[in-house]
Amino acid sequence: MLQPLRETCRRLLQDGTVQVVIGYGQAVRAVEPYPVFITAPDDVGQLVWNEQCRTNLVKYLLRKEIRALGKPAIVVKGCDERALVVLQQELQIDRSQIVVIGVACDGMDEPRCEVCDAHQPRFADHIIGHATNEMQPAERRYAHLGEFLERPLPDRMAYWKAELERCVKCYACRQACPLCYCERCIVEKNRPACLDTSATLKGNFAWHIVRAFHLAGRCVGCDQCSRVCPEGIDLRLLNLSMAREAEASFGHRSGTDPQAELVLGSFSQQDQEQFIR
Amino acid sequence: MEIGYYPGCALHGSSNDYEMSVRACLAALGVRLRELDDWICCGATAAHSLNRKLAVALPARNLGLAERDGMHEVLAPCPMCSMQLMKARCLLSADAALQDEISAIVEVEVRGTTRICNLIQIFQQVGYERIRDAAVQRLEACRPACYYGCLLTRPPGVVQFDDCEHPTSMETLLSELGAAPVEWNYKTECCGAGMTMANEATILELGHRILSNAAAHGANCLVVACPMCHVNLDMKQAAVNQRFAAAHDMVVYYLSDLVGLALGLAPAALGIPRHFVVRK
Amino acid sequence: MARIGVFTCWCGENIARNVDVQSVAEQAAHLPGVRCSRVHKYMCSDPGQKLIRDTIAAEQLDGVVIASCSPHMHLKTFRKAAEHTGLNPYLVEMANIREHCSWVHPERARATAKAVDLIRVAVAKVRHNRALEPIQVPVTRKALVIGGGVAGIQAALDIADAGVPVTLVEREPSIGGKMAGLSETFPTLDCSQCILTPRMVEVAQHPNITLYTCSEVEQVAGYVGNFQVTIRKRARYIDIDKCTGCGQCWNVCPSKKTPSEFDYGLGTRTAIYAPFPQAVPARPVIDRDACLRLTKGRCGLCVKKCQAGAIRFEDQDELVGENVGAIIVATGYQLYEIGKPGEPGRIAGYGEYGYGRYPDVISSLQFERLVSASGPTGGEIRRPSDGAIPKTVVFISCVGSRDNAKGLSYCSKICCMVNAKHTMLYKHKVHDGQAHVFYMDIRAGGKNYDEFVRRAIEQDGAHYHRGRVSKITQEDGRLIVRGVDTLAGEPLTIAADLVVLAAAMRPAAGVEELAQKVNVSYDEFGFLCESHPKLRPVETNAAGVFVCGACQGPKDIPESVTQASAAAGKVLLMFSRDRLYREPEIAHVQESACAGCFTCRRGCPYHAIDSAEIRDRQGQLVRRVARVNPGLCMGCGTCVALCLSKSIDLEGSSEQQVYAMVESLR
Amino acid sequence: MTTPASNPPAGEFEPKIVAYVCNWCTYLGADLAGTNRLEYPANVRIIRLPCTGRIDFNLIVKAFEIGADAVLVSGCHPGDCHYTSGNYHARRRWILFRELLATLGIETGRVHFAWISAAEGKKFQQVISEITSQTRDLGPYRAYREICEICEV
Repeated sequence: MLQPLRETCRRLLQDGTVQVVIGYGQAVRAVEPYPVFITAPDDVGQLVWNEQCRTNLVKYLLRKEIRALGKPAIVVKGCDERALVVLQQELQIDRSQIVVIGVACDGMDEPRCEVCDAHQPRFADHIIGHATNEMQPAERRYAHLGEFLERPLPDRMAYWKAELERCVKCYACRQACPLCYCERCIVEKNRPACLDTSATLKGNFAWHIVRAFHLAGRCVGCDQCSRVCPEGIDLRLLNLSMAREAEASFGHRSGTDPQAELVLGSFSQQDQEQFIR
Repeated sequence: MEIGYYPGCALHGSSNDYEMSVRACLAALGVRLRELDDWICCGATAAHSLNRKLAVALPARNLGLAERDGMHEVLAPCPMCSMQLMKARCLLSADAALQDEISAIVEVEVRGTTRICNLIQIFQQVGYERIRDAAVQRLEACRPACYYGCLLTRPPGVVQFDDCEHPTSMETLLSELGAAPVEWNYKTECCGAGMTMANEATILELGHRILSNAAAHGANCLVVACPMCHVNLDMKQAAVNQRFAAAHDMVVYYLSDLVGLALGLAPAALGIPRHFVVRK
Repeated sequence: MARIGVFTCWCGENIARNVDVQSVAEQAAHLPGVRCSRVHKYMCSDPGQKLIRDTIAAEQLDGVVIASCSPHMHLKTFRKAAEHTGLNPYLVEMANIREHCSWVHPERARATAKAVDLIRVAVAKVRHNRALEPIQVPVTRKALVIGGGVAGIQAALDIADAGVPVTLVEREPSIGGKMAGLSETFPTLDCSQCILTPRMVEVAQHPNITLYTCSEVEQVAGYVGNFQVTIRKRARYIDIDKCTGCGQCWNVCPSKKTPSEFDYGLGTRTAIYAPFPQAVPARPVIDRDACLRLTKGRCGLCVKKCQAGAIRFEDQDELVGENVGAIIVATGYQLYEIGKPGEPGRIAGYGEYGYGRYPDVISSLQFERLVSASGPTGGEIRRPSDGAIPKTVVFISCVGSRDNAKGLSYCSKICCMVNAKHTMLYKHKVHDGQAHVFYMDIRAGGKNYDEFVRRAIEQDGAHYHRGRVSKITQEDGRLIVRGVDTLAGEPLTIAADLVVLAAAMRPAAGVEELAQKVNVSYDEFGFLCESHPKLRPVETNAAGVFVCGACQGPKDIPESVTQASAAAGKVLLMFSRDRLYREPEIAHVQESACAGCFTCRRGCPYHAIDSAEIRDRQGQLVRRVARVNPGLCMGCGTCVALCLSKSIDLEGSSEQQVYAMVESLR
Repeated sequence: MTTPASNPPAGEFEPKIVAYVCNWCTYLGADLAGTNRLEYPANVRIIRLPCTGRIDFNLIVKAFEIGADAVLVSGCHPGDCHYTSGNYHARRRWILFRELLATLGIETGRVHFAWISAAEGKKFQQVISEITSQTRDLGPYRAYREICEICEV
């Protein structure tokens, strides 16, 4: 798998199709792979591919300093790829100006990988290796949330109080999220400071509600936020709850269909709910 | 496909030729009829002229039985039955209080969830194309006047079937089978129905009009989907002739007869020989 | 903002009864930012308003809160009052302590406490109000009228006569619409064409009117005052400038079998034809489906005959662009298609009347052609089947109208008068004939209308039967009409020679598509929605788009004409100034923060958000951001809620204001 | 200095209810309730916005932050929106947001949604009365107060 990957990247750099390749590098097995930005064909040797390549690199496409390097090629897994679809729908990237190298993935031994139905990339320009995508029933995909919701309401509140008590407002969850691309994040907006940015329980609830809902119908479940949280807060739960509702109520799975309309920003007169008097 | 079946009194009595015909014809189309266990009279014309609650309770019990046996849909070939059942269903499904009250009365849980359909609707479910393809014999030379009578399409709000004043579903089916239905004037007029016993003079006159108009428009047979209509137009045809010194010789088929014939069934299997007016 | 004046109103007893106005005023005086707090028995009265004006001046207030009734009642009043003193009207807010407080909370203590809160909220808001100036939009002083029936003609002429250029677009080859096909009109029985034709000619000759026939509106871009309209001119195959309308061509045309649209199929026409003698423009058109040359490549007799050389088989559709400031939609109506199923379940029914099966069952518009001197029978009433003169004619009202079971719940309004007219016209031509009318109710509201109906009954002896017809059958050449006379209380059967069905009025075909192009909403029946049924009857929710005539609802000629003039008036009013002034409480984008996801654009109901390009000094495109079109934004704020970075905000309900209001309730 | 907002008469618990309503339907519905003198509990504080489409999810959170015991969001019935479709966007937002609240263990029984037209003064009265009594039964929203208090020390 690694050789064809390196070869493809070398070719792309050599014939000038792209100026930079965004991929995974790794010095020693002990440390997680980190993003490398290859600009010279001879450096493709730095690229690695193994079951530790969990990080979703898509975020780096949006970085100004990376953009400055010229037309990019990016290495993605079938799951990461979905973020590209959303960015495309939200006009943040020009797909024609990006070469996507999809690598078949058999899982990165993460919980989400067990219910993954995107082992094989679908929208990539070059696909390395082969894996099969088997259908995953919704209840399996949202099982983690399902279990959590079996707890009674007060317990859930207690759980989140305990979890968010620990949040230190480092915003790593935001920095790592491939879909957090605002020029100026809402928490940096003052006059009015519409939400409390203090690193207090109140401020933490405010932030995590906003973060989760800003991803409603958008989050592609790459779990980058949970992965980078220094306090190990299970943000995945919140993302799942939005994803599940979007799928249940609007038949929408973000990042699976480039033609689909955004959940928020569109509507149907047939939208169903039970709670409005 | 399998479907619930409510024969109603007529089909187990005077009009068992209709039941023969329906069973034979549907069997040939692969429709299995599951007869409602322990069914009772639908109330017909009598109940609702006596007591409103009774008029709901009688058909409601049958609906309850159907629900108990998990039938989603029940065929009632007699339009009077299907209409009474549909009416009860409408009233019940719209009124939870009534559901409880009636359930208590008939001692069967009834919510009005089972769908009721008439004979033509079954054919529509099977699909006119499928019937045409299954047919082995074109009904050439058959120029039927399709007679719906008063109940098949009425009251429109309840039965919600076809255009209540100008239905065409029988014509469409029969033309598919090669027949040439005639355009005539009396398809939804009343034949006198229950007056047969009470007031013969009336039904003879009504019958005479219907038969004459069908003939005048070039029909060589009548097609009905109702036991009462059949009685008044077939059994009473001789009396009509006598009363009006007419010479009607109009064979009156059940819709299932003609479909059955097209499917290659023997007239006997469809009970056709039991009719009074028989083509020599 | 810290010099706020609070003005609490007693509203006589209305507020004072349940709210301790004095104590409210005292508490209000201590609210942050409040400079002074005043009370008055009737704040909206002249002395009340004077108190406000004087205090504003004396205390140099830079914000005002009126605690009285609903802003829907008096906000405008008080903002005007403030304006008189030079205080920007948008610095005035109201606290609704009457409808929302004193009138619904009889407990004085609670009501008083709530009143203070409501004022607290209003004060918190007004502290963040900004002085706003009305938005000015340049206006293209040119109007587009869609539909050349009597309504469209009236609207176009009114506007044109005021010296404003008008473009009139008509789908058919001639203007005139349904009215051109009518014989006489109620309640005066004056000949329809005699009154309409001169108006049509006026349109053709008017220097301010550009007329496009055989044309439809393809696309509408832009916004109030500045619409860019694309019009599709369908190929006419005739050079109407060269053509003299001599008629040689249609006299020689061999293809004569096409049913005439103008006669509703009662007569036929040639492939090259003028729809009717008085057509405007008085020029023929070639029916591309009927013409032997265009279909089979043969023939061409018309070309040989035409001295003017006006025939152009090579003619193509062409698109023309027009810039206009206002649009009037006057697309009119069509008849309910009797017996023919339309939308499943709803617009279907009356198969039992045999329309389309029995040639002598016709619609009321067809009857108009039978009576019209220019009609297929030259004005003699002869029935379609055998040309015999019908001695008994039955007219049936409400075919499709007022009947949920068979279609439309509404009343088509004109049919009662049309029937009465028809019975008269019939009687005047067939003296020994007998007219019957089946009706539900006679609705003859209008000047001289009821008198007219009485005349039909009393002088011309029409038999009116209150009841419905159940069925029409045909027996030996006659139509057997079976119905009921509910007044006599008995069934009624009439053997008729001709039956005329007064079918319901429905909006013209294709009106939905057009409505979507101009962003006007329409009801379940397809009639276009006015902005307010009473107070804004010809305006729509799309600024700069107006409606008149039967496209807005069933109407007779006088009403359509009235509405048309009203719409024209509105347009001229709009054009009376060279700029439009619109409410400034609209959205605006903070472009530096906008990430350009354009979710706001997807959500905007008014297509008011454009994409703007941010370029650096070298003119290099840096990125695209959202920009609000002040001419279109109606200020709903949907975009604000959709914007993740809150880079778009709404004047009058800004994030700052809203959060301040909530916070004040802490 | 002024008393804090909605000072409850001492004694029994007086719920604080914040209502975000649209200007064209529910606000006018409330006006109508007034014109018809339809009494309802004085606990509700209406905040007028142009359209339900404008009502940001964060406002619901904000209401709890300032100590509301219940929140009402109300606007035009589907199809009646003064701005043609603002309420449809709002409906979607609420369908999703309600789910998030539930996952976070926030008492959805304190977040109410209603369609109240300008003609439904009666409905406004009923809705407010219901919400108020329901909230009385639920008692003060301590859970969220605790979240907020911690930072106010």
